[in-house]
This record gives sequence, structure tokens and C-alpha cells, in this order.
Amino acid sequence: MKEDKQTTYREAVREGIRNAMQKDDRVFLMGEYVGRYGGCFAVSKGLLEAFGNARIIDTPLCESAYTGAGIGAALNGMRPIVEIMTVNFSLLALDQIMNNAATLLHMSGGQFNVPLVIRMSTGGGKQLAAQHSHSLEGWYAHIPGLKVLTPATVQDAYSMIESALNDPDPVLIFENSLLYNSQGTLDTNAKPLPIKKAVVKRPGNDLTILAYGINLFKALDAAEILEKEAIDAEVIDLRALRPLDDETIMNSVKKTHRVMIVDEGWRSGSISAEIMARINEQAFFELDAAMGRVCSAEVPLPYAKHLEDAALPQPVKIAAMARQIMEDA
Amino acid sequence: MKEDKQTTYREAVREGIRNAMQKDDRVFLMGEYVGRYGGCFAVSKGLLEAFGNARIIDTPLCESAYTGAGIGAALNGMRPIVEIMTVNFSLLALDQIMNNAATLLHMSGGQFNVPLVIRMSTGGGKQLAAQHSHSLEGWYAHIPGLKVLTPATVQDAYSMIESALNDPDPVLIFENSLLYNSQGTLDTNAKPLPIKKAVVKRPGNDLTILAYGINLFKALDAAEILEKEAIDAEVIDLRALRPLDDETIMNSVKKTHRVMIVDEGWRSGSISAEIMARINEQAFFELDAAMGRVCSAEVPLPYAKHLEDAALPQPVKIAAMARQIMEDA
Amino acid sequence: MDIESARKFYSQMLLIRRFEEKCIELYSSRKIRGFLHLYIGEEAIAVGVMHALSAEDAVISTYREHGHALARGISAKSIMAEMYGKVEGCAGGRGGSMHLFDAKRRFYGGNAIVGGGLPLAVGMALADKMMKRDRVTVCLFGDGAVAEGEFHESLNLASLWQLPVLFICENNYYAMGTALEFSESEVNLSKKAAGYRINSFQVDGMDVTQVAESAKNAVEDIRSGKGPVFLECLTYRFRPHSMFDAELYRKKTEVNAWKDKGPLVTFKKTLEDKGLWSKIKAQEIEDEITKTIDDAVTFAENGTLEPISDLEKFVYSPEEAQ
Amino acid sequence: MDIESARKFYSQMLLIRRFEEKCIELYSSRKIRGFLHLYIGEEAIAVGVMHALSAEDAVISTYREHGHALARGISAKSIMAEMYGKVEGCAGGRGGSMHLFDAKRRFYGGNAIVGGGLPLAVGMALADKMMKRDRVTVCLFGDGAVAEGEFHESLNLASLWQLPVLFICENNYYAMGTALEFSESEVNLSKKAAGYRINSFQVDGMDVTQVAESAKNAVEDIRSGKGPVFLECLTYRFRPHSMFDAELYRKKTEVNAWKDKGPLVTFKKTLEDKGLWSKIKAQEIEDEITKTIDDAVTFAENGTLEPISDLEKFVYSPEEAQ
Ligand SMILES: Cc1ncc(C[n+]2csc(CCOP(=O)(O)OP(=O)(O)O)c2C)c(N)n1
Ligand SMILES: Cc1ncc(C[n+]2csc(CCOP(=O)(O)OP(=O)(O)O)c2C)c(N)n1
Ligand SMILES: [Mg+2]
Ligand SMILES: [Mg+2]
Repeated sequence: MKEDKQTTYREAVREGIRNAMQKDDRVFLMGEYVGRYGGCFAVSKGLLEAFGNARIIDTPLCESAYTGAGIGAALNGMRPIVEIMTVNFSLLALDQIMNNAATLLHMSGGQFNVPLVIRMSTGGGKQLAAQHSHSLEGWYAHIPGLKVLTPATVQDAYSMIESALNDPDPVLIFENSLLYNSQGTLDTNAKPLPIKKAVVKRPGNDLTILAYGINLFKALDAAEILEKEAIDAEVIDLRALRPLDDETIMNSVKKTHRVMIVDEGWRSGSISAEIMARINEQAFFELDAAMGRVCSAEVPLPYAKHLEDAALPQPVKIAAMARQIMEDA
Repeated sequence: MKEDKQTTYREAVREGIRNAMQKDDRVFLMGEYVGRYGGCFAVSKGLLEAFGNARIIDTPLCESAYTGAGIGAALNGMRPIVEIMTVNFSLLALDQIMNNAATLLHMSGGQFNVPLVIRMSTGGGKQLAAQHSHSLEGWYAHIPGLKVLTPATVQDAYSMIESALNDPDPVLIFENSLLYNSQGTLDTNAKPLPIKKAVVKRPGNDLTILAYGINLFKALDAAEILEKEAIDAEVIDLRALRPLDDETIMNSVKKTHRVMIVDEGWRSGSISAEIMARINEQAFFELDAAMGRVCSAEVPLPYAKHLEDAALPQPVKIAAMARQIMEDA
Repeated sequence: MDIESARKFYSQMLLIRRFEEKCIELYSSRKIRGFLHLYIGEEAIAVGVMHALSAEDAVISTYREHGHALARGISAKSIMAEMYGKVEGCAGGRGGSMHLFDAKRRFYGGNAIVGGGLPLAVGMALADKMMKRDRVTVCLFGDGAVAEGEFHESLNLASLWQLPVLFICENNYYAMGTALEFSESEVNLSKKAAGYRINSFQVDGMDVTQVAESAKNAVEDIRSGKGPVFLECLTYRFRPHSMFDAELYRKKTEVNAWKDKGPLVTFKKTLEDKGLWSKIKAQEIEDEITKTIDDAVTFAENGTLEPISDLEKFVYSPEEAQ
Repeated sequence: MDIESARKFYSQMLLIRRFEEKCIELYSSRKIRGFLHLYIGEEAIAVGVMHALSAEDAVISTYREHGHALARGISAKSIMAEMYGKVEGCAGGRGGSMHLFDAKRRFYGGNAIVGGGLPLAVGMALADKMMKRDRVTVCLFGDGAVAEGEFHESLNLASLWQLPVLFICENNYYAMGTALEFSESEVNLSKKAAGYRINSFQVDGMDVTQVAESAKNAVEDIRSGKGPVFLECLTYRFRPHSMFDAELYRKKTEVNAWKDKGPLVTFKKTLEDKGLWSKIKAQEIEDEITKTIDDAVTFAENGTLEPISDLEKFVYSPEEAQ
């Protein structure tokens, strides 16, 4: 993979996996259709041919058992990457994820760590309706013992595979299925950023917009709208939802004194709420206005396009919330 | 059941179920050990003898299928009460709860409602360690389509069964296992309060403490400590985590201008965070100080008593947080 | 076989086939979106099974359910409108292709979680048994679902409690890109079901009369209190898994061999052999279906979009019901 | 049988028995808290199975695992300290009775989610197979676990991928208060396992020599690449499910009949018949065990409590490892 060429997010994930598998034979990929089918989003296309079916393992439909098997393999010296087609199906594996992967190290008094990576696609926008469209990454971030990564850029889609595999503990990577076709530059030689490092994507002085995953781009679009209205928004890519980079967040709040969060989870109990809680706790007297959030409507996502669009965060809604915060007080 | 006698929380739940089953033959109870064993917490003791094994159904160990069967029975005209021994095991049933119970009504365009009640025990404090002690009720409150009730008092333990069964949609009831032996007065003729109604348990002027379930009592204990220091805390029992009673919450904030939340969930992404977010959104300029929260430490609960105690909210920690908020600004 | 049944079977199967061929067209022209899983090749199962049911019985299906819905009597109009995302759709436009629902016809979806419908079927049947209602719940699912834990838990409950469920396993030999032999240590699925002490049968899912007859017998047994029945219907999907599938995992020759055994060609041959083919007036059927489908498309095109203000409607039941 | 094995079997079984009798005492005096699930009556299985393993093999167990842990060679001291919640415990006092762990002895817990250990065993074995290591993973679980979806999914994977797993089902006929016949439509559990094309056997779980021999054969088969094996060990727990159980669901006479067939009495009788009983010097064993247990209690009493400041340690691996 050459540097600076335009690469798709899909290719970046694939190359991230390929790179890791070439470097370390403890790494393998396991999930539904990762092999013969080429991956349900074509992410792993070609990997079966490159690595064989001992390392690119097609599983039957049994999310709980193969996720648990990933945990077991990690306990026994491997570095598995488990792919769950979408976060919606991961509910079937939640017992394994919470009661085993996230707890084993603590419960065993530090004896058994679980170096497992679980990748899942997430998010709406493809009219897949109520059982295929949810964004539960913020919800997963509630669970101690896990790390939750949300690569938005092509570079992160690649690099985070390495970061996650280097981590001795379970890491969940959420890939917005709508991002697979997005393009960007990829530097395969770049040293990965630390997992817990939010990045200022657009510096600004008037207001901070925190976002992650696909909503980062919606936030950047909103910032452009706002720029025309002389509102100078700072846009930050959170990159990880657990741990959150409190320092970068608070530094921005101290600069702009106004803040909003964009996130595709359902509003009540969203990761946005947690970020608000932390800003309240750590920087309350820096705030010049109530914080705002743009989340998904609290509905199982509907199929009809106009309803789905209405249920998801959109640049115009983000801009409107920003204006409201600028006018507050 | 006579009025005004001291009743245990356990008996109250049992009588709530008995009452509902007597009034309506569509109601039945289903779960692991609800019959022959008498209920894992002895809640349903005697009900098998009273109603027979067609209506008090012992299920095999298969949380997903019998919870799903509850949904199916509800779809088909019954009013099932499904008991899941503890919230920890409910993870095995999460797919059914989120992808079916919570979504069917919306997804079917309003055709199929699911009048299902799911009861689970929750919470720590019994040294049951990392796979039996968690408090996930706040986490469940993230899911649209569900209602989440957290009876703290003997009266609510009884009445909420009726409220939940009268609701046409899925309702989750979380019973703190440490409360089963607690006592209180029960009026079986009292009209149940609306589900979405928080209650001021101790009026006060200086600071609002929001709590639910067993932590209500810890908050009340803390209020007594604070009273001796001339801090007059208002303590509110949230009663339901979804929907939240924003009105009662905001009214209290407008009165005291200082607020904290106590909750046994893990801190990050807790229901406390959501409450903070809403207060920030709806009453930001009423606040005289940063809000505070006392949650569980972000660890899988350890077995050792001193560590478990340290991980959970306690009256002294609540009082300490209250003092800090009183001193702020 | 009488002419009436012959005509019914043929026209229902053809309706499903033509309806889905139209869907492909409409998907290409972006009128239909989301996932679209076609039933082409498997029509005999839906038609045979639904034939065995009464209006009181209930159906729980999958995301590959156009055929089940049509054979159950849900109108092509309301299904098409659903796929257009219109209020007139059988789920008000909220479900799309994977989530067809119809309370009047006791069609409980359209479940897009593989295996997710099985526990529901157990509960539906439990309710009927408790209330001593003379009803059967039919639960359809694919071979892929057999590997899921919910299959195991549900079959055990249905058998343990002797519930009136008819399990229909549509074994088309693939779950997306994974052939049965890579999914199951025991590839004989009816044998697997028999392990739960459930009466189980393997039937030729390409033969509508065999499916209809087996389903009829099963439903009779179930009604007479003999507990659940499991039918494994051997079939094949002629099309890719969904509209996003390069079919890297199977050979064209295999697909073509199955097409030769398809339900429509097979049934036509049977009717010819029995001298019934000319009597059912196939061209008339074809014409009727063309009109039905044209009407459905027009209906869907002219349908209305739900107002955005209703987005949050039906997350909970209307206040008055609460 | 040689004297050495006889002595080992007897003393291991007796150690487990006496250890747990002490636990009951300590629970009553509130030294041990949380849930306490006793293995009394089932000792032959732990001893027989662990005997068949090498140090390289791995064990995954349940919440009723004192016997498994002791037979695997984890010291009574560190298990007792664990139940006291002390740092010197085999899980540092964080796990308690249900969560014994020992990396050195490849004892992976102590899983208190019924069925939760089965997928882990599949993964452990998968890793060994991938790395071509000559190791077996033993997974123990109860009859109750068989109804869980994870049982089904895991047995299928183990068989499909021909993994080196030894499944040990401890069938004590009850899952808490539910008798097997109310849990399973097919009560012959080894037959159930055979349905996944796994080599399955039913053995008398009260007979330590039979368990040991069957386990040995199974482990040999597994090592020679013949895939997983399933042993159903028929047994009975003499005590209530846990310390909170009124045992409403079974009769005293049933319990007593099983006690007569208990592993210790049976084995004693066998040894007597073979003229080995006097040779193993039972009183010496008894005395050694008394001392072992006294020492364990003293060790636990004198153990240290983890500082509260370490509460959040090991939620994640230490920074330097990250
Ligand atoms: C729990 C779950 N896992 C994965 C998927 C994705 N998925 C949709 S259809 C399908 C294949 C199912 O195969 P099968 O049951 O044989 O039915 P078929 O599509 O062949 O009709 C998969 C894996 C899903 N919808 N639900
Ligand atoms: C998933 C899950 N559901 C319920 C429980 C509660 N529980 C603990 S032990 C037990 C009985 C298990 O019976 P069995 O598998 O036969 O093992 P035994 O206790 O007889 O050794 C149950 C239901 C649990 N721990 N995990
Ligand atoms: Mg299939
Ligand atoms: Mg048992």
C-alpha cells in the first residue's frame, strides 16, 4: 500500500488486518462470512486467499459461542479479531462480552487478561430498519474492562487495528457501515496515535463540537455552515468512547466556553450525556451556556428514508443547536 | 393482607403478583425456579400451590427463549410476568428484549404491542462478586420502547406490579435483592401512583439528592447526617428510570439550586449522567454549583466485603459529596 | 389433485415469482431500498405451508418473507407500499422488506434477527395452549438459524411443554455464503430436531403438493394435541443472498442444476403429466398476476409518506391505552 | 488398581469432602460469605477427571468448583484464603467461592454464568489446534447448562472444527430446584451430545475408577486427533443447591438412597473387596487431611486484606503492559 494514495475506509480496515496478520501469527480473523463470502461488507475480501481458512475462519451463526471462543483463544495465547456483522447482533454475545471478556482480569485477581479485538459495524442511514441500524457503541462504553474505539478516518480505520491488537485487554472497534466507501489518505508507516487521544480536527474559538465516527463529518459540515454565519466552531474527533480523553475535552471547553456533542446513539443515556456530566464535573464554571447535544431520536430506526433521515443527526440540526447555544445567556 | 401491618418487600412483591393473578387469568408467572423451588429469593413461595403449574411455570435455564416466549405470549393475548433471577443473566436475553420487545410496536406501524412485564433482581452488597452483582437498570433505561421501574418501598414493590401489568407495553421491574427483607407498611387498596412520578421523600431547601431503589435509603441516611451539619437536603425517589420525571426533578432544582444523584450503576454512562444532562439542558441557569454524583466504582464487583463496600455508594460518601457541592462556588 | 388447488398453487407461486422479479427491477431503479432478500426458487414452501393453515393460526417469519406474506393473503399492494416506505404499507412504511406485519392475517413479522422468531413462536403457542384455543403457530426460519442458541432453547421448550408449533426449516443449503456443511456438525436437520423428541420430517421443498400435504398432516397432528412438529423443507435460493452478494461461494453449475428442479417447472410438469396443465389456464393466471403487480406498483407509487411529526408515534402505545 | 492410585483417589475425594464440611462450618460462623455451592456427593468426578490430565491441559469450571480446584492441585490454603476474601487467595480475594482461578495450574475459573464457560473452552481448544499444541481443554458443567443456547452453539463448533475439548457434564439430576425431566425434552444427555456427532458416553459418576478410566480414554482419543468427547457423569448432590435452599423439590428418601451410593462409601467397598482398604491407611489420610484443612483455615485467618486503594487495579492491565 503506497502512501498518500486515496484509500477507502474498507481497504484501510482490510490492510490493517492484513498487516497485523503478516506481522504476528497469533492474529486471526473469525466471524460470519469473513472468508468464502468475502465479508458481509467486503472488508475481508481476499484475505482467505492470502491466509487460508485456518486463520480466516467462517463461523456458523452463533454470535455468543464464537465471541466466547474469541475470548478463550485470547486467554490461550492468540490475538483474535472477532467480527460481528452489526452491533445489533452483538446483543446475542453480550453475556460473553460483559460477564467474561470485561471481568476476567479483575475477577481473577490479575491472572487472566483477554487480548481480544471485536469489530462490528454500526449505525443507520441505509434504510435497514429497526433490527439492523442501531448505534450502541456509546452504550458499550458503560462497561468497565472494555475499551471502545470509533475510527472515523481512513487512517484510524487502519491504525486502530494495530492499537487494539497491541492492547492486552478487550477492545471493541465500531465501524460505521456508511463509512466503508469513504476515501482518505493512508500512511501505513505512521505510528498509531494512543487509543485515548481525541483530536482537534478543526480549531475554533466560539464553540466546541464533540463528535465521533460518521458524525464527525456531519459536525465538520455543520462547522462550514456556521462559518458563513461567523460562528467559529472547534470540532473534535473523540476517537475513543472508553476511555474518554477528558483533557482534550476540557481544554477545548476552557477555550470556547460553549459545547455540544453529536452522537448517533439514542438520546437518553447516550455517551453525550456522560460527556456533559464530565464537563459539568470538571469545568462547570467555564461554561457560558447550557451544553447541547444532537443525538438520534428515541425510536427503533424506521425504514422509510425521510423518517430515518429525520431520526438521525444531520448537519442542519447540528448547526441549529450550535446557534441556540451561541444565543444562550 | 391487612393494611398498616409491617410487610416485607418480598411479601409485597408476592402479594402484588397474587393480586394480579386473581384478578386476571391472562396473568401468569414464568421463570427459573418460580414454582417448585419457591423462587430463588423466595418471592413466589406458595404461588405454585395457589395457582398450579399451568400459571406458575418453571422454565429450564434458557433466558433468551423464555423471555422471548413471554413476548410471544404477550403478543397473543396474555399478560406474562417473566422473572429473570438477576439482571446479570438478562444479558442472555438482551436480543429478545431490545430487538423484539422494545421494537415490535414501532416496527409494525403500531399493530403489535407487547404487554410484558419482566422482573429481575439487581444490585450488589451480598458478596456475590463480578457475575452476580451488577446494577444495569440505568443501562436498560437507554432503550426506547421499554419502561424501567425501580421500586424502593414496600408499597411500590406491591403497586408497581399492577402498574406494569396495566401498561400495554413492555415494562422492566428491578428489585434490589438486598431489599427483599426490608419492611414497611402496605396498603393494598391504595391506587398506584402513575409510573412516571418521582416522589419527594424528604423535603429540603439546600440541596437535592436524587436516588432510586436501595440507594434511596442510603440517601435518606445521608440526609440525616447532613441535617446535623445544618444542611437541609431534599431527597427524591425517582421510582422510574424510563420515563424520568423531569418536572419533579426540575422543580426541586429550581428550589435548591444544587443537585446530586446517587445510583448503583457504573459511573461512566450511568443514569446519573443522563439526569445531569437533562438538568443542564432544562435548568442550567438555576444551578449554583456543579452537579455531583455518587455511583459504583467502575469495576466488576469484587467478592471481598471491604472492597465491595468501597465500590458501592454509601451514606458517608453521599454526605461527603453533598458537602462538596454546598461548598462549591 | 383438483383443478382448483392446482390453479391456486400455481398462481400463488407465480405471483410470488413475478412479484419479486418486479422487486429486482424496482430495486435497481432505487424505488425499493434497504436489504432485499428474494425468495425466488423457494415459493413451493410458502404456498404449501400457508395452504395448511386456517385464518386463526399465526405465522412468524424471517427477513426473506415476501413469499410467506403473499401466500398468507397479505395483498401485493400493501407489501409493495411497504417496500416503498409508504403509510399504506402493511407496516406503515416503517418496516420495509424485512419487516412485513399484518395483524388481521395474524402475520407477526418479518424478523430480521436470525433465530429471533423462534422464542416468539413458543410463547404464542404457549398462550394458545393456556387458553385452550384451537390454534397453531407456524414458525419459518432458514438452515442458518439452526446453529443459533435460540433454536436449541426454543425446540426444547416447545417439546417439553408439548406446544402447538409447526417449525418450518427452509433448508436452502446456505446461510449467506456459508454452506451447511461449514455450519453444522450434523447436516441432517430433521434428525437434529428429532433429538428434542419432536416429530420431524424431511420434505422436498421444491414440490408444492408434498409440502402442502406434509404441512396439512403436521397441522392436524398438532391440533390433536400431539405436540410440535418440525418440517425440514429442502430447497434452494436461485438468487444471491441479498442484492449485495457476489456469490463467490457457489458455482453457477450448482445453481443451474437446482433451477431445473425449481418449484414452478416441477409443478408444471406434474400438471402436464396429470393432464391438468391446460385446464388451469396458465396464460389467464399470468395476465391476472401482471395486473395485480401493476396495480400494486401504482398503489405504492401513489401512497403517502408518513409525516415526520409522527416519527415517535408507536414507540409506546397511545396515551389513552396506557 | 495399584495402592498408589487407590490412596490418591481416596485421599483426594476425602480432602474435598472434609474441606467442604469445614466450609459449611465457616459459612455458619460467617467467615465465608456470598454464595457457597457444595460438591459433596460428586467428588469422584473431579478426582477421576483431573487424574486423566497433564499439567499442560486446561480446565474451565463452574461455580461449584471447589472439588475441581482441589483435585487440580490448587492448595487448600489458597482456596480457603480466597473464600475469606484475602489477597493470598487464588483469585486475590476478588472471586470468592464461585470464582477460583489459578494460572499456574491452568485453571480458568470458576464461571458463575451457567453455560458461560463452554464457548471459552471452544476458544481455548481452537488456539491449541491452531498452534498445534498437544493439549486438551476440559470443560465442566451441570445438567442445567444443557438447556442454554451456549451449550448448543459450543458443541456444534467443537465438533464442526474437531477441537480438543473434553466436555464433562455433571448430571446430578437437578438444576437448583428443577428436576431434569422438567428441563429437558430429551433426558439422556449423552444422546443429546451425540446429536452433534460428538463421541459421547454415560458413566457412573459415583465410581471414581470408572470416571478416571473413561476420562483417560477420552483424553487419549482427543490427543490423537479424534475430536471432542462428551462424558455424562451421573451423580447427585447430597446437599442443598447452595446455602439458601429449603429443598422443597425433592424427597429426603431420594437423597438418602443416593447417599448410600456415594463416591466415598462405594470406593471404600471396592477397596475392601480388593483387599486394598487396610493398605491405604485411611486413618493416616484422615489425619493428614485434618491438618491440611486446619492449616488452610489458619492461613486464611492470617491472610491480608487488599488495600482499598487497589480496588480499581486490574480493571485493565497495568499501564506498562498497555
Ligand atoms: C443474529 C443474526 N446474525 C446475523 C445476521 C445476518 N444475516 C442475515 S440473513 C443471514 C443468513 C441466514 O441464513 P439462513 O438462516 O439459512 O436463511 P436464508 O437467508 O438462507 O433464507 C445472516 C447471517 C442476522 N440477521 N441475525
Ligand atoms: C445464565 C444463568 N442463569 C441462572 C443462573 C443461576 N443458577 C446458578 S446455579 C444454577 C443451577 C445450575 O444447575 P446445573 O447446571 O445442573 O449445575 P448444578 O448446580 O446442579 O451443579 C442456576 C440456575 C446462573 N448462574 N446463570
Ligand atoms: Mg439458508
Ligand atoms: Mg445439576
